[in-house]
Amino acid sequence: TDTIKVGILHSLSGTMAISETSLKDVALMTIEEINADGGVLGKKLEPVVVDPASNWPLFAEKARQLLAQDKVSVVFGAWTSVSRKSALPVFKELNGLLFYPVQYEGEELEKNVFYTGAAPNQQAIPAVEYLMSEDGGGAKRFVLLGTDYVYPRTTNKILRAFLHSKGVKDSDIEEIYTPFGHSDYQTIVANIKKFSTGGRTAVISTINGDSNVPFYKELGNAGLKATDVPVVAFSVGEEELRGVDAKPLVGHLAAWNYFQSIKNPVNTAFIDKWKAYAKAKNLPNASTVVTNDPMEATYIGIHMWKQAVEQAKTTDVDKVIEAMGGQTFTAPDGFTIQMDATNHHLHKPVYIGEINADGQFDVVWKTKGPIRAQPWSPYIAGNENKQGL
Amino acid sequence: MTSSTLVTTRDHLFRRQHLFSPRAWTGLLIAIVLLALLPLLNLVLPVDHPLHISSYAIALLGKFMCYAMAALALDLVWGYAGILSLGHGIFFALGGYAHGMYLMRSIGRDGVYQSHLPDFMVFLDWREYPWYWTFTDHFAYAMLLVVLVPGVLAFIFGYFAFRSRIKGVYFSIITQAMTFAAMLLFFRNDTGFGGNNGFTDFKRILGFDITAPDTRAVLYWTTLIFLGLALVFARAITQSKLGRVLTALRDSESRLRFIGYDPLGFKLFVWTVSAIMCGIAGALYVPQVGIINPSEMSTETSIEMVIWVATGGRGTLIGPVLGAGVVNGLKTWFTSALPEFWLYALGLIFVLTTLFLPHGIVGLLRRFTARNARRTF
Amino acid sequence: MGYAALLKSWRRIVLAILLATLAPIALAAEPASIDAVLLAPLADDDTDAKLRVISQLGRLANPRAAQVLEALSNARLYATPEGRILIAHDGKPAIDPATGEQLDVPADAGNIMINNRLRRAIAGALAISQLFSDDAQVRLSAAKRMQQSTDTSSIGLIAQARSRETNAEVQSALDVAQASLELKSPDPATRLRAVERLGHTQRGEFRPTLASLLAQNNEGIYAEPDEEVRTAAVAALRSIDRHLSKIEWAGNLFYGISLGSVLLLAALGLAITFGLMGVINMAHGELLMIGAYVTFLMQLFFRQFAPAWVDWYVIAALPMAFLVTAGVGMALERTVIRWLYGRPLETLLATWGISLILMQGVRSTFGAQNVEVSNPSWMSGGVTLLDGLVLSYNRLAIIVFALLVVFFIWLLLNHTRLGLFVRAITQNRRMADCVGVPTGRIDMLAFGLGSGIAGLGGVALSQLGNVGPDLGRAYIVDSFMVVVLGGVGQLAGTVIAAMGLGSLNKILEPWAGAVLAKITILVLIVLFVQKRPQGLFAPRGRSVE
Amino acid sequence: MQQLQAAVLLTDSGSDASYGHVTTRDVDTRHGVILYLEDITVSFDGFKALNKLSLDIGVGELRCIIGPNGAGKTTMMDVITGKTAPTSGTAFFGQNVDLTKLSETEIAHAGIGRKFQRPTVFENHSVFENLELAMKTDKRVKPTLFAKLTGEQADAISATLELIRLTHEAWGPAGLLSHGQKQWLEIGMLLMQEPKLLLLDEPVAGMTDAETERTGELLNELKGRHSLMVVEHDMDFVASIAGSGKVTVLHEGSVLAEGSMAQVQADQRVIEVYLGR
Amino acid sequence: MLDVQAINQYYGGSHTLRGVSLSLQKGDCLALLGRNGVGKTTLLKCLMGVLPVSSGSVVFNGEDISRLAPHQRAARGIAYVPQGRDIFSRLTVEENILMGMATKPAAAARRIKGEIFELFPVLKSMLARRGGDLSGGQQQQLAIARALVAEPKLVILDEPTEGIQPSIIKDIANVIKLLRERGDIGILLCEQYFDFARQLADQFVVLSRGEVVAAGDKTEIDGDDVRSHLSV
Ligand SMILES: Nc1ncnc2c1ncn2[C@@H]1O[C@H](COP(=O)(O)OP(=O)(O)OP(=O)(O)O)[C@@H](O)[C@H]1O
Ligand SMILES: Nc1ncnc2c1ncn2[C@@H]1O[C@H](COP(=O)(O)OP(=O)(O)OP(=O)(O)O)[C@@H](O)[C@H]1O
Ligand SMILES: NC(N)=O
Ligand SMILES: [Mg+2]
Ligand SMILES: [Mg+2]
Repeated sequence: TDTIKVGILHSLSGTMAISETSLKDVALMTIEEINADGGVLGKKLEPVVVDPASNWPLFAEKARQLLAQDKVSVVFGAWTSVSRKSALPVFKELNGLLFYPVQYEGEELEKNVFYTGAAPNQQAIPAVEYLMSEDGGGAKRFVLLGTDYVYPRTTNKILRAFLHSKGVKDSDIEEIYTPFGHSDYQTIVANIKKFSTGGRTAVISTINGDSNVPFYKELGNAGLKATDVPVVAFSVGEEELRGVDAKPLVGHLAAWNYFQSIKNPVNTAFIDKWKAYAKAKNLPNASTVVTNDPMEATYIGIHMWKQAVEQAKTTDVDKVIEAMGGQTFTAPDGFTIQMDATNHHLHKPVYIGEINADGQFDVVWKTKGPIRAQPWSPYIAGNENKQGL
Repeated sequence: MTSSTLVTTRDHLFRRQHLFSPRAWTGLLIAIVLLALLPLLNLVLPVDHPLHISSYAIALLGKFMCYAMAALALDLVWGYAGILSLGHGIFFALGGYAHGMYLMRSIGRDGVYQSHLPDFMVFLDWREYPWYWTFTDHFAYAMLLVVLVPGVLAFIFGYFAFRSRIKGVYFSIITQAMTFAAMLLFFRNDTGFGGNNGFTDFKRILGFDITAPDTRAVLYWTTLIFLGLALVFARAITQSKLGRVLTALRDSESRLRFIGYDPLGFKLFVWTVSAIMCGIAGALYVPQVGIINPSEMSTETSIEMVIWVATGGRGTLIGPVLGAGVVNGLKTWFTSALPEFWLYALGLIFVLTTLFLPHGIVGLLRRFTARNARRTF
Repeated sequence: MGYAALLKSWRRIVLAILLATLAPIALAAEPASIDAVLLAPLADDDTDAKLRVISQLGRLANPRAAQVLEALSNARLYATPEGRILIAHDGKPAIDPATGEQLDVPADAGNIMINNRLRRAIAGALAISQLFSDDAQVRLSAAKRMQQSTDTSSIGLIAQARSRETNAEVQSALDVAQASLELKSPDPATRLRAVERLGHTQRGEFRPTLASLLAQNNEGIYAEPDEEVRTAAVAALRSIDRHLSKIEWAGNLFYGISLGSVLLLAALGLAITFGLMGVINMAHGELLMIGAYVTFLMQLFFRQFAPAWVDWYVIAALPMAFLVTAGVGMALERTVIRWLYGRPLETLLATWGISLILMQGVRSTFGAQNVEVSNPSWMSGGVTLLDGLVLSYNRLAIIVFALLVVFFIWLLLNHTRLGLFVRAITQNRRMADCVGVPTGRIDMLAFGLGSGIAGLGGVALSQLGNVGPDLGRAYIVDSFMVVVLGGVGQLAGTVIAAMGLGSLNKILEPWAGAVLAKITILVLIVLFVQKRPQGLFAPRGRSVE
Repeated sequence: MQQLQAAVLLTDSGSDASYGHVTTRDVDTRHGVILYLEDITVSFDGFKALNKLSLDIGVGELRCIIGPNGAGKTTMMDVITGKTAPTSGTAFFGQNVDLTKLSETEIAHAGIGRKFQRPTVFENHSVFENLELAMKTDKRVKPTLFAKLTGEQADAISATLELIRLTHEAWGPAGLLSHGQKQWLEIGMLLMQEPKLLLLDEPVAGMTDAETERTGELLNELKGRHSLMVVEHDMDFVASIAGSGKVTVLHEGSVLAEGSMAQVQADQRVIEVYLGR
Repeated sequence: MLDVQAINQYYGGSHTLRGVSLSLQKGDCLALLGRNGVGKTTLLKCLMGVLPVSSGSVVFNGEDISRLAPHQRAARGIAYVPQGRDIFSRLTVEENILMGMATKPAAAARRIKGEIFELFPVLKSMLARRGGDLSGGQQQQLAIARALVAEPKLVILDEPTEGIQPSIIKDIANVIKLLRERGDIGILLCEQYFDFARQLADQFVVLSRGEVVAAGDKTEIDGDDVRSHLSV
């Protein structure tokens, strides 16, 4: 054949469509960009888009379809950890290749997966360190608020261990979980308020998807300001903020490896390309499109895969995996970042940003450069010996 | 008594007392044999052979057959006894979870954390299996649970609901409430069933590699056999006098009381049978799909089951089977062929079906084969 | 010239003298304009240096300093690469606070960013000068802000302000502010008085400081050495805790009613389309969603064409949402649902299909992402009751709105023949036709009404949560529960069911958590229906069969 | 008339429970009374549909009940068949079966059958199946599941079909019958149940005069071997079946008059409230 | 005022009405007789528009109404008392009667005129009760009342005496007589109770298996002849 098939496995309907549709679009844009550049190994890339509809078992089924039926060379996709976990066995069984672009909880390392989002030490831990710092407000008490699934649970488990190591007592940590799609945060916000009467408090939010808007609205209306009780979120980016009136949120924080507001030529080009693409494809609300971290991670992932294929001179999965280690790419985040030679994760810089009135982030803290991922968090017992694959 | 009367009576009675007409038997057998041959096309033929069927297609068909069984179960209560359950997903899921527990334990120490516990228990810092996981490492016990858990739940729930004479939408809504509550419960990680993730990443079933093509084929055939049995069993029920009591129940429950039938027992019987059938379908589904999670208990899933039945033809048995196949087939096809527009297509099909096919697909088929069809299924 | 400016106001003189005693640095500064050197650290990255500048600016009794601080907190302060600091104004030229010169912000100037720590410091710094404002309201909020201050050096300023204060409310706020700083006083009697005063406020925000007095270090020595003060602190804490739990109860009640009205608004339309007309309308949620999107469009429209009135877009959205959703509803009724009367279960299938189409339709038009709908300013924030219970305006508005809608429906159903006709039609369509009810038209109107009310519900929901293609799905189950629990076709039942579910949920939630509370509620619904198999307001007797 | 006889003979064989065991206590009718109603009151939100009603019916008696619309006749049947629980009072079937403690199903098992005022048949079932469902047999779940129609039973159904003249409609859905045909089907179903006590609420409403006559004959045949309670407004019909038996007049929930047809018709109060001048 | 020409009606395959014709003058009462299941109700339903006719015409006051919906026929002054009463069972008695006035303007249909309670006094005491809770006879009275409050030009009564106590049957007969005497209304009465019909009707039409087998006015037709058509 004269094309190379590439699978795109993102929910275009259901609750996760909010976050995942733009990843599909970015992937298509990147593929178009690569094709315009002559493709890969002289062949054009042919995207195969499927809709797993925010239904975890469907992720497995669609993954199987992409690999067994459409015979794609690689799949870019999944957002929630649970969807990744459900598709994983299929990738292992059929020896497929998945690029996963979202920050996640770690505790996983699969030969068939490349993780282009952050591991906990590339996002969660630095964010908490910041909150505890003088600049971050010197938080002494922590509300760990999340959606009840594997990513928040595991992340909070790591954070709790981390906080313990910093001398924070269990009585100063409150862990609250709500189901996906939870929309009434009155009681929880009242609880946070009450909890904060016990001392300088910060909220660490791993709320995912739809629940963020009602949470922030409630927070704003209840008068809990960022100067009193700052919230740092790990799943709220520019895309999510498009759906919120950002004014009451000013000062609340998010930690990512990329913000649209980062100023560098690569990023400017990336943003422009995306805006032009949205306009050209007539995407809904094309005039207000934004970029965010998982979009950047998708973009990096596709390019790195292309590089690896060209280096391996084949799309054969094992050879590509082999070639992926050590790939570098000049990313919009301002650094030339590298795929770790052993652990399938990117070395990434960490940024902490405050929400501003435009729904963008002002960077208030950042690492000096990319840091290496620790998929096996040192704060979880028994992980000491696990490192590479 | 005229002789013509006797002839028609006997004629009708004769037809009524046979499980299937000879024609229907033939059709059923041919369908089963054809379906049974498909995995061979996957196993025997080389990948590039034009008749080769991908493992994906086989897995898909296997899944559809499980759905078909669930639809059949739902139709038994809805189509025949008029009990509309908007929460049948719970029985499907419980059957699935019961089998899933066994499959999880068969992973042994091959999980990420190499613990004797499933990974999700490890990240919750659990040291031991909770009591309700006891013995689930025995296949036979797990199979017992597959039948018992949905059965007992249905029995208890049904007993109280039917005893209080809860009917119509009130019943539908409380089934929905029950399933929704169960879904929330199972979504909680603390409940001990893997939360949102549910169970996945199975490795073995009865010692065989669960991903091996021949294991898959065997699972497929098992499902086919169970579906066939379920169809015959459901047919036997609906053809019996009990079947007629059920339809009478659907049409006028109070009248039935006055001629001496106690609706409670009949409803409970068919409701529990349906739940068990649904549970078995769920149990067959899990190893083939490779994951069971609480989304099977979501409102949408249960409503979709109702839609399979309605699309296929409520109150017929082959209808729900066809409905489950056709709706899911279209959904699968649309989600890949028209990933951004499939909801339009599917939605439109539902609307058009109701408007133009009031008796579903079976009604349509009957219109084509009008003459003999009335009593075949 | 600077002194001349000061002379204009005796207040400023007093202040200047005061500042002179408290902040020697301030004296050195030129009061009218600000030394560029002083401002320079703002352009750098060193937060501590910035903090020093802020506190110095706060002590400068200088309008321009206040301007700088305000600009800083509103992200209107720019730094040129040479380190010149400029205050930008929307639409107007920027001002150099050091020189007063007006100029355009150079393209290479960067916005000076601040973080929460700086924000807090700015608020504190601004508060000092605001303590002497002419506006009692400004003084009050400044005094309240001072209550959070930990900077003991401001005690004198507070005392000063207190001595001149005439407004009783501000006086007591200042007393509290003073007390909170006096906790650190070396004099046990002062501390005692401070503890007592803080205890009197019953406000939760003083809990941490009071509690810290009772903390023991490793050797078992209390942070507060004086026994008497500690006893007072214990009493104060107890009083605060009592008050907090009172607030908690009142809060739960309010949250319950508020959740109840949300459920009610979500369910009311369904009470008509399903409750009265018997259509199992699975697209009800999508009608809510359309109402919410109409709100979004109204907001866009106002922002575009009537920015001055933008705060009233919600009001304008109400009739629009009603009309649009009613129109959609009527169109659905005429094309699809009218063929399905008498086959209620088929309506489930068809409306499910419709809901998929509507959802995808919105997704294709507006995108899969949520759209932004902001609360108008009069609906943002809230009123504080009992010194700590915030009733947010949007929720209050929704409670009132829900009651209005109920009243409106009640009027329509009981004071026009529409209600009678609709009920007659659902009970016996054929006979209603025979007595002369134009069933087709009534069906269309009734479905339109139900849909329109769903649209109104959508407007309300848009003020609380997401506006996205999935909005409807989140409410469909709850809506059906409410309608069924209340007794199908019973408006009063619907209202009570919604309020009951809302309140119960919120009473359970604090001790069971959101999920267990919801599970408990669902189980209770199942049990409740055992007792009342036809809902709350079940008609009994022969007529039911 | 010979079909009519056949059906009557059939209902006669009811006592020996030939179709599997039916588990109800035998009704003790040693005192010659099959139904006792004593001081029955039924009140609906304060309105007394029955007001201290007392009435008893002897074994083999055919009792006609008449009375104005709303007198409580149907309500009385509701109480007897367990559809409505009395607010106070006692209802006994024979000496030993307390009807107020039994469910509708149990009462039907005990041997009380009812034809409703408004015909209620299973509309989607064929006429044949309606009769089959009503037929006396073990009606619990398991026996029903494994039930096979015996030749004897089929014949019984056929006989009843002939009797109610619905042989030609036997395999069509009962819902399509005309109003009068449904009335007949109801009667047929009642006969198939072989009850000890038959309650007939307006059996001839909507029947032609000829049909009414036939019904009268049928009831006269049943009289003596079965106990019957018949509610009717058709005075000619009542006269034709009451014969010398008792007629009870209900009014406002209690017995207004009782006696032979002639006595009752002559009663001024009955004329006043019911017959009209 | 009513002219029915050669109506045919089918239920699925079965031919229920076969070329039925009849006509009714203003001020007349026409009795429709026939055994159970011959198609009387079917015919009345066709006239009311509840069932479609497959051929033939129904002309009312010079207008062909055979394609009109029931409510349009009601608006033209036809009222219907169906067999089986068809009370709105969950509406109160009062609301049921008000429904009878559905064709009138809303303002005129707020209150029920007292007259109707003179005929059916029991309804007055039960205004707040749900229609479905009434006894069978009370419901029948309610159904008639509901038709009469519409002040129709043509009233179609399908076995109106069914389940009604003798004294009230007499009253109903009187009302029908009264209406007939007023002369501005047509009455189409379907009745099994032959004596009742004979007492009131000016004309008879006897139906058998969907066909008119005898017709004529009361002077022409012989009671025994009719009876013979009615017996088996
Ligand atoms: N559920 C109820 N609620 C209120 N009133 C009721 C209810 N059921 C019956 N009634 C009233 O009780 C009275 C008795 O009704 P019942 O049906 O027993 O009369 P009946 O003697 O059978 O009359 P008919 O000859 O008209 O059938 C009537 O006035 C009726 O309106
Ligand atoms: N919906 C239907 N479909 C098919 N056949 C029907 C339907 N309704 C009635 N029939 C048949 O049509 C015939 C005429 O019925 P119809 O109700 O008009 O009789 P009728 O003369 O009013 O009888 P009755 O005196 O018993 O009321 C009957 O044989 C009946 O079985
Ligand atoms: N990995 C996440 N965000 O689920
Ligand atoms: Mg009665
Ligand atoms: Mg009739």
